[in-house]
Parts: sequence; structure tokens; C-alpha cells
Amino acid sequence: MYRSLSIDPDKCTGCLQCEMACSYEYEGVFNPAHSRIKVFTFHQEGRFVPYTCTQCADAWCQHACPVDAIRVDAETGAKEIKENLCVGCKVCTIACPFGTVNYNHDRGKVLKCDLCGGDPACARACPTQAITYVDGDWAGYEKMRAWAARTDNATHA
Amino acid sequence: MRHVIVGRGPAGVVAAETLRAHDRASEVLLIGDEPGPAYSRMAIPYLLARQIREEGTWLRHDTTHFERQRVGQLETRVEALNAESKTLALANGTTLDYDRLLLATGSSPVDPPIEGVDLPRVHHCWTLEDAHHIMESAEAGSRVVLMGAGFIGCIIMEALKLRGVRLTVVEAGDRMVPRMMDQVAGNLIKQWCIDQGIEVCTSTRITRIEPGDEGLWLHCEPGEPMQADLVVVATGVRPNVGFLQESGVEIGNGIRVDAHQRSSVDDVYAAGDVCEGASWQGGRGVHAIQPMAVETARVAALNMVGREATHVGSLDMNVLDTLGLISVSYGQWMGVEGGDSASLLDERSGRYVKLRFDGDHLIGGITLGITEHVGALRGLIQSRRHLGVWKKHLMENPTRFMEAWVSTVP
Amino acid sequence: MGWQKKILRVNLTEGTCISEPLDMGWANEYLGQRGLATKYLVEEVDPKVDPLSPENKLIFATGPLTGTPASTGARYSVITKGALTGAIACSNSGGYFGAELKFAGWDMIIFEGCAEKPVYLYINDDQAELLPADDLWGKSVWETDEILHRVHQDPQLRISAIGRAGEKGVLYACIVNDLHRAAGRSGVGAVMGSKNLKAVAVRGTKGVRVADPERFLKVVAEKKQVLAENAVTGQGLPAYGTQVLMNVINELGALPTRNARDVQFEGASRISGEAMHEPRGSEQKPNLVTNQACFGCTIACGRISRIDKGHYTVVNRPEYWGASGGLEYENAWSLGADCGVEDLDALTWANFVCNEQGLDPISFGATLAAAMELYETGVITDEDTGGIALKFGSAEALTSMVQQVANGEGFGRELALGSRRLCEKYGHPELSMTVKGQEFPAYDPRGIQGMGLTYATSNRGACHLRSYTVSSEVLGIPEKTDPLVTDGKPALVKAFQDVTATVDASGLCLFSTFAWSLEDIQPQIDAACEGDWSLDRLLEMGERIWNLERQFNIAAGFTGKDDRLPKRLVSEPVKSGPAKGLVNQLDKMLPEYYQLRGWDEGGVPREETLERLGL
Amino acid sequence: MPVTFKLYASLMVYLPPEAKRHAVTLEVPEGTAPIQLLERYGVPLADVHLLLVNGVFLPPSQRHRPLEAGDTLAVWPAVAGG
Repeated sequence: MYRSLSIDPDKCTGCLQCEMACSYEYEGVFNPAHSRIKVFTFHQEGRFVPYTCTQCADAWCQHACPVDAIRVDAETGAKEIKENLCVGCKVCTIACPFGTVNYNHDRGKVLKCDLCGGDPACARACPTQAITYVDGDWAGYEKMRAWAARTDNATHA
Repeated sequence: MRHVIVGRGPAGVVAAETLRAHDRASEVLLIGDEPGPAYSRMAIPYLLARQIREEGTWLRHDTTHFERQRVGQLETRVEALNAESKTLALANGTTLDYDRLLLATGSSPVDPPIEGVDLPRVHHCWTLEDAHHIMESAEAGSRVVLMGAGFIGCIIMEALKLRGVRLTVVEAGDRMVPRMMDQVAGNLIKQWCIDQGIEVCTSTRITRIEPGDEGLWLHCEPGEPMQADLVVVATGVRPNVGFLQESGVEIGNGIRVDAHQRSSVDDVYAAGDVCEGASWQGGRGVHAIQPMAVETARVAALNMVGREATHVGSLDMNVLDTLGLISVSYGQWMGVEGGDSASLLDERSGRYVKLRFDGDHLIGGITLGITEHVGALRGLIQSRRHLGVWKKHLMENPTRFMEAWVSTVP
Repeated sequence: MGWQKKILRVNLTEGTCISEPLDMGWANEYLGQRGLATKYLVEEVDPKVDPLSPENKLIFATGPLTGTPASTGARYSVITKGALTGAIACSNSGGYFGAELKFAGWDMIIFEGCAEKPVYLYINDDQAELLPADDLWGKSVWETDEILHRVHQDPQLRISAIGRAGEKGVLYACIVNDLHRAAGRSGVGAVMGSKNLKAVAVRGTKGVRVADPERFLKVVAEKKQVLAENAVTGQGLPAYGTQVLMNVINELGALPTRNARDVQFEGASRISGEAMHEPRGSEQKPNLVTNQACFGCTIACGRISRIDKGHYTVVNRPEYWGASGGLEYENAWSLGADCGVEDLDALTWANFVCNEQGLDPISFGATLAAAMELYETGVITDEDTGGIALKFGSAEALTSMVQQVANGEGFGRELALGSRRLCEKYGHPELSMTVKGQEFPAYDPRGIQGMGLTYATSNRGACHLRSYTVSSEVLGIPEKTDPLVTDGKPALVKAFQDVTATVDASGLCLFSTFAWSLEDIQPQIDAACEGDWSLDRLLEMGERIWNLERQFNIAAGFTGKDDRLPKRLVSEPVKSGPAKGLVNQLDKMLPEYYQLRGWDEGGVPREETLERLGL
Repeated sequence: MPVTFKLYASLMVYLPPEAKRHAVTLEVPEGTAPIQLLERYGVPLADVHLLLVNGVFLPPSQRHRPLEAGDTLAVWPAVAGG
């Protein structure tokens, strides 16, 4: 079983350390605009929800990619963008129903969470354990998988 | 058991892989009529723009991929299907038996019914071969006329522009990408293209192309004739079903399939651009788009190996990058009767968002200049999420769709 | 690096937005934010100008650590000549706006002149433009925030704006960013309003770089750990926020109550941080919904509160039912104890309105407290107040007056002048609890002697955030001193003042210093910024900033005579608590303080002092 | 002798049930010291940071000093504000 990111919004304070860590990991600059994890603020409810790719088993983004630029990392199970192959067509950005694959104008490529090769920077940077990297049998992850399945076009038996 | 797949586009390749993943034993054979490795038409514009080389268009980059998957490949054309005998007549004169057959033959460009479309230097932009022709003629400074500002026309446009050509786009419809964008968005894209130095003529038809001393002459209605060194025709496509004339397979606008991607004939399935299946919003249609091609292929393949899978209808979705202005459309962006609509327009910065609702469901939308988290629109539409209080929030500010999505995640 | 090395100069009169390089010579002397922007202001603005005239400038400034993962690196400051005080104003705010400005590629924005018609500044990375704000004028901060998000179709836009208070020239109007973080004091919002500048909306996608990323990340991780392991920053502040002080300061007999007539408030526990956790009202839910961090902050002391739906302030007003920025200690004190009001939800609502309309709750509450004393002593009457009984303890008076001030109506127009002008107008200047025209905050200097010197010498008028000696005198950070004695306080105040100036200049939050000393901060600055930023250099820089601010004020016409406390604090002994019988002994501290500062008897920096500091 | 015992913030959980808000009035033997009250109610000494007797700070070294009748002992964990 792969390990996965576990997110507990109740513990999030909205500090965005995760976004800085992610963007630094990705491009060597502190730049939340290019973070692959995003914290959404529900101001009226006083709620902060970090959100990123669930690395779904049957990945829409991967299937939709016309040039084979999204690959599964054998060790982490992460769906990774191969930047040398990505042509920037953005089909994956509309195919992913979670809205977690985004286009980076500066690079002309898409970006998504790749679990940092098995040591996610966001989880390391999170001061409140709202984001942790846990064994894959974490129930919440399965819940998100189930959620993913519900949005599926093709319901498998 | 022998699975035969006709067509080596994304649908054919994904189907072959899905078959193999769920059936280690059977023979899987992939037939295509173009030379070289399986490639993606979606990538051709990037080849034209010199952003990638030909390998960059390949659907699978590992040259031993199909071998390792034990997927056989055959380069030939299928001339006819005999469903009774479960055989295919091939262009090389032989026949091929199948146990289960997937038709993923895609579509081909349609020529407008005008004089001169068969002249040299008038090309489609559909195959790698077409791309090579275009690359030969479309050099810096050359005059290029692009016929058709639909989705395909528009994705080629940037590539041509990047090659430094003097580009004129002629579209018969009253706006750019009329099947994907409403009037507001289509006009914004048009203005954007004009600002980028492209001449755009909408509501204009090319009536005749004739050779001249210095290139081609294109006669327009309305307007003066224009001169071109190269004409690229992108006026639409239609499913490749010609070889099925006598087969008994029911054809509508494409091969008619049920929710399991089965055609009207036993053991014959269809997927991708060639099939006419259920639409997400009800009714039927041909959904010639990349994400639906691979999803229908997966469903078809699963059923072919005896795993029941259902395709609950194709949701239209498109993303287009016209010289840096990115537009997205989903589902029923044109709306339904009695449904609410919310939109925001900022002409100055080229931003636009429009959401369409049916009750408190999102059923479609358009964004222009907004790329962050657009996939969530698909999530909201496809999960038929009850928006509850978020309906009101989205009516007030439709850009908040990602929040609407995240807020309803458990 | 750390800096973006770029300034946006916005001339509101001309309607121009021009990029210019940051003066790195000055950056090396003043680091950033409070220090560097003060240098620009001093160089560019005649200290004698009318704060509300086009000749005054308004600077939004970040520090080199703003927008980096250095914990608490969220801060930006607004520097100008204060509308309330006429002294140098530097109001510091957290939230997300400062970091976003940095991500867009700017260290600071200098606004000059005055727009003919209302405008707002829209910044999208390099692109900066002034856009018409006619439709926004008259709108609250919250409405403005909502409209600009919609107009620019960008949920990620960060907005800093004035509300109606700033437009109407309330002299303690503030500038509010991210809905409820504020550059609060000295009337910086009134200056913004006088320039017809409604808002600044920023979106930045360029990011921030530091000089030595590897060293920086290592030291930042270490120092975050220090904050996490410290009981105050790791546990106390996230759980109770600054509001935990309400009971402490009350118990200590240093909680100014009813315009500082008393120093203990019988209702303190009902408006305390602990009370915010208790279920109450018709919903039986606590006032506190959650804590919130500012950008990059691993402490997360911010309060997010909700008003009980059955409370009189919000019945039939669902627009106030959602969660929003809750009470901090200062606000709970000013709106609560100082006005004698102990209705937690009424205070929360008044606080919401202060955020919504851009009012400094400290000055508003303290001004109302002064008015209440004027009312109770019969100096002002129902005729003046439009029939509203301004009695100490009246929640209704509080909640109706906050609206009147924000809307520029009725007696609110008088309260909008601030406590000093109000009391002078009614012939009782001694009832104004102000220094240099600014209302003092939530520590009575008779019970905490060092705070008397802090208030008296603060360059922006009475303020706790210029040398928070409460840390030492009450909380024992870094070490405990006796709050009731004056011995050692001048040195303590000077040391706190200088360190605070350095912390402010860096872009970090002062609250980090509950766990960090300058020794913890120095390596973070040193790794982020080019050059060698030694501890000595940083300390000297703090002193340089302090003296530069002092020089501005002297040039503006302030003298040592303005370093004084309200008469009540130095002449009326307190009636209860440990400090019973005491007054603040400012006169015992001030001469020693001047001497330690290298200033003459009149409080003017001596030549040799200025020379030593390179001024 | 009567003394008032107050616990605040995270220490409130150690107050006896009869306490109102933060405070309880207790009858204790003469000579009772703050440290004994803290121990009696199980307040973890490591968490005791700010200890005021009648509003006056009591340094850790003096926690053994007996209280007097009518004294108020107020105790906080490490806190700060601003």
C-alpha cells in the first residue's frame, strides 16, 4: 500500500507554510501562486482547507494526457508530470474533476502534486499536523477515493 | 481469444492497455493505417510551433511499450467488416479473424464543398503528414489563410503565428469557436487575436480557391479576394465509418453504441471520436474530444474482457489556448430553459466566466483567462452536486467554483 | 535578496505608477519596512506638512522576511505622517496582503499627491494601474473586498482598503487588509482617505527569493521549532490569543477601567479570552470559532469569532452571523473595560464594525470612554449626544456610537476627532488619555511603571507596541522585573524600543519575540539578505530607526514637553489592587532615559549620538 | 482561614467543581503555602508560570511562603499577549 497525504482541515490555521514549501520544492522560489497544494479559506465558517491531488488510482489526468507525460512513480504511486514530455495542452487540467492540475504560464507546463518523491515538503512544513504523510490505509484517504469514484464517468463493477 | 482494435489513436491505445491489464492471456492486436509509432493529433500544433520534435507527439514514448504489453501492431487499412464471419477485410487483401472487435477509427477532416480545395498548398492539419506539408510552406513572412476558427483551427493558429507567418483566419460562423464559446467569449477571443496581429474575418465564407502567379487567390463572401501562400483547412471532421457500409453496424452520426460501448452487432464495440453515444445531459451525440475518447475506450475494453462497466454519458469539455488567452468550456454552457445563469465580464483584461445551472446543479460553464482549478467545474457538473448555499455564492461570484467544490468534500 | 529591490511609486495627482529601484544604500542602513520606509518618508516629506494634505505621502512597506517561510513573516507597515498625531505614524499589519505585495515583486509602494476622484490601485505582478473607485466610495471594507474579487475575477486577490471611516476623515481611521487585519493606529486610514485612495488590490505570482536558501531553510526550521516548543507561542497564544491577558492585567490592577478612573474591572472575566471559549447565548456555542494564522505564522494567535444569533446587535442582520475577526486583548479592553461594558457579544459586534468600516478600536473605545466621563460629569448632555445616554457600562451606547462614527453621523462626528480634540473642545483636556494625541492602550502605567515611559516616549503617540515592557514586568519575558518600581525601566524601555524597531524592519511579527530573542532572528535575516547582518549591526540599526523617527517628530514641532502622560496617570493614585496609592513616576524615569539615549535634557538627540548612528 | 484560589486559561480544568468561573473560595489551614494548594488540586507545577498573590508576582522561590487569611492566589500557565 502506498503512503498518502492525509489532510485534517480542523487543524489548519491558514498559515500557508505548505504552499511556500511546495513552491520552493518545485521551483526554488517561495511562491504560493505556483504551489501544488492550496489552502482554501471559508471565511464565514472560520475554516481552512488544504487541498491537493489525491493520486487517484485510475487517474483522469493521466488517461487524458495525449502525449504520455503523466506517469506513475513506482515507489510512491504518485502521478507525476514529466516536464520534458508535457506540451502544455492543458487537457489534464479540465479532465481532473478535483481541479488539482493547474497550468503554469511561465513554464508552459502543467503542475500537480507528485508527493515530492516520497517526502512531501508540505507535510514537513505544516506546523499543526494538518497535513501528514501516512500509510495508505488511512480511512480519510479511502473516503476521498470513494468521493472520486462518485464523480467518475465510468462506474466499474 | 483475440481482441482486435481498429485505430491507433488515444482510444485505441488506451483500450489495448486496458484489455491487457485485465486479461493477461488473450491476444490483443492494434491496427492503424498511418506509418510510424502511434501518435497524438493533439500534439501536432506543438510540432508546428517547433516546441517539440516528432517523438514528442508519440502516445507512448517507450518504443518497446507495446511489445512489452504483448500488443500486436499491424499497419494497414481495414476495408470492410463482416460481422457474420467475425472477420475484417484488410487493404493488403487478407482477412483477419477476431473474437471481439473495437472500432476506434476516429474521424477525418471534411472538405468544404468549394472549388480549389484540392489544389497544392491547400492542406488539412490532421495527420503528421499534413503537418509536414504545412511546415514546408509556412515560413516566416508567408501569407497563410486558416479556414475555420473552430477548436482545431484555433489550436493550430498559435502554432502558425509562432512560425512567423502573416495569418488570416476566416470563419463562417458569427464568432470564433462557436461550438465551444458563447458570443461574448467568442468576440473576446477574436479581439484578442486581432490585438496579437492576426486578421480575423467572421461571418465570412471562402467561395473559391484559384491558383495565381504568386500563390493562391481566395474569393470571399463578403469581402475582397485575398492572396495566400498556404491555406489550412479546418472546417470540421466526421467519423470514419465508410468501411462499415455493408457491415450491419448501425450508424447514426457515428457508430451507435449503448452504455457499454457495444454497437448494434455482437462482439463489436466502438469508442472515441467514431462513436455516437449517450450525452451527459441526455440524448446522444458524437463527442470528439480527447478525455471522452480515452474514457469510452476504457469502458469498451472492460466490457470486452467481461467486466461490466458503464459509460454514463459524455460531458463536453474543451480547453483552448489562443496565443496565451486560455478558454475553457464545459457541458451545457448554452444553458437550459428555466435554468439560472451567472456571469462576470472584464473586457479590459480578457476575463470572463459564465456558469449555467439547472435548479441547484451546475450543468455547464465557460471561463476565459481563468485557468486555476478549472477542473473543479467538471467535478461539480459530473457529480451532480447539490450546491445548496453555494448556488447563491456562485450566482454572486461565479469565480468561486473551486471553493464550492472543496467546501463539499467530506 | 529577501528584497525585491523594486519600489512602486504612485502619483495620485498625475495618475502614474512608476517602478524604481530600491535604494540599496538605505536598505543596508534600515533593512526594510518600518526602518526603510521611514527613511524614504524623512527624505521626501516635509515634517511640517498637514497630514491630510496632498504633500503628505503614504508608504506601504514590506520587510526582507515578509513573504518568506520565516515564521510570522507576514507583516507590512503603513508609514506616513499620522492624521491623529501629526507625528510619524507606522502601523503594522499581518494577514496575507504584505506577502502578496512581495510576491508581485514590490518591496513598497509610495503614494504621493491626491487623486481628483476616488481611485484604487490594482497590481498584477509588474502591471500596476490606478482604476476608478467611484462605485466603491461609500462602501465598507468588506463590500470593497467582495466587489474587487468579483470585478477582477480572481479569488486569490489580496486587498487592503479603507472603509467609510477613512473616507470621512475619522482621525483614527485604519487600513484593513484581508477583511480583519489592520494597520490600525495613528489615523493612517484618514491619510489614505484624504488622498481619495480607496483600496490596494494585489495579486503576485513572482515569488520571493532569499540570498542563501539552504542556510535560510535550515535556520528557519530550527526557529520554528523554538516557537513550537515555547509554552507561550506553542500553546498559550494559539489557544487564548492575546485575550488571555484580560484576567492577568485585571488581577494585577493595571487594567484601565472607565477612562482609567479605575484599574480593575469587575466584568473582566466576562470579556476575557477564557470567556470566549464558553458556550453562551441562544445557540450555546462559544464566541471563539477558531484561531487563525497570518501568512507564514506558526503561532496562529488570531481570533475568529461569531456573534450569537440571538444577540440584539445581530437579530435580523444575517450579514453579521458569519465568523470574522474576533476580539484581541486591546480591543476587548478599549471597547469593554475602558467603557465599562461587559457584554462580550456587543464588544465583538463593535469590533466587527471597526473592521468593516476601518476604525481603530483602541482609539475609538478610548475616545468613547472619555466621552462617557464627560457625559457622566455633565459636561456633555443628551442634547449633544442626540439622546443617547453615554453611560459607562452601556452596551447600547457602544454599539450605536460605533455606527455613528463609522457613518459620520450625529455625535459620531465629535467622537471621530479622537479623545484629545474631543476633550479640548469640551474644555477638559485632562480627561483625554492620550500622548501626542494618541489614545493609550490596555495597560495602566500606574500599575506597570515601564509602560508610562513607553507611552510617553513612543514616537507615534501612546502605544504598547513600541516597547512592550509588559513582557518583562508582568510575564517575565525574557526576565521578570517588578512592575511597581521605576528602577532599571529606562534601560529596559530603550532596549525594547531598539529591538522592536529591528523586528519591525525585518517583516517579522513582534509576537515572535515572546519566544525568540534577537539572537534567534539575526541568523534568519543574515541568511535571507545579502551582506553580513551581525547582531551588533541590527541592534544599532534599531537605535538608528528610533532616532530617525525622533528627528522627524522634532522637525514636525514636537519637543520633550510632548513626552508626557495624561495628568490622571501621574497625579491620581489608583484605588485598588497591588498598585493602590501609586501614580506613574515618569519624572523619575524620563531624564535617565534621555541620558541613555544620548539626548539632551530637552529630549533632542545630541550631535555625537546622531553621528555615531550615521544620521 | 479563607483564601481565594484562581486558575486561568489551560489550568482551569484543575479547579474543583464548586468553582465559579475561574475562582473558588477555600477554607485552608493556617500556614498553607501556594505550592500546597497547587499540589492539592493536581496542578502540574511545570505548567505554572505566572503566580500572583493579591496581584503581586510571586517568584518560584517563594511558593513555599505561607498565605494569609483573605489572600487571593491566581495562577496562569505561560501566557502572553499584546
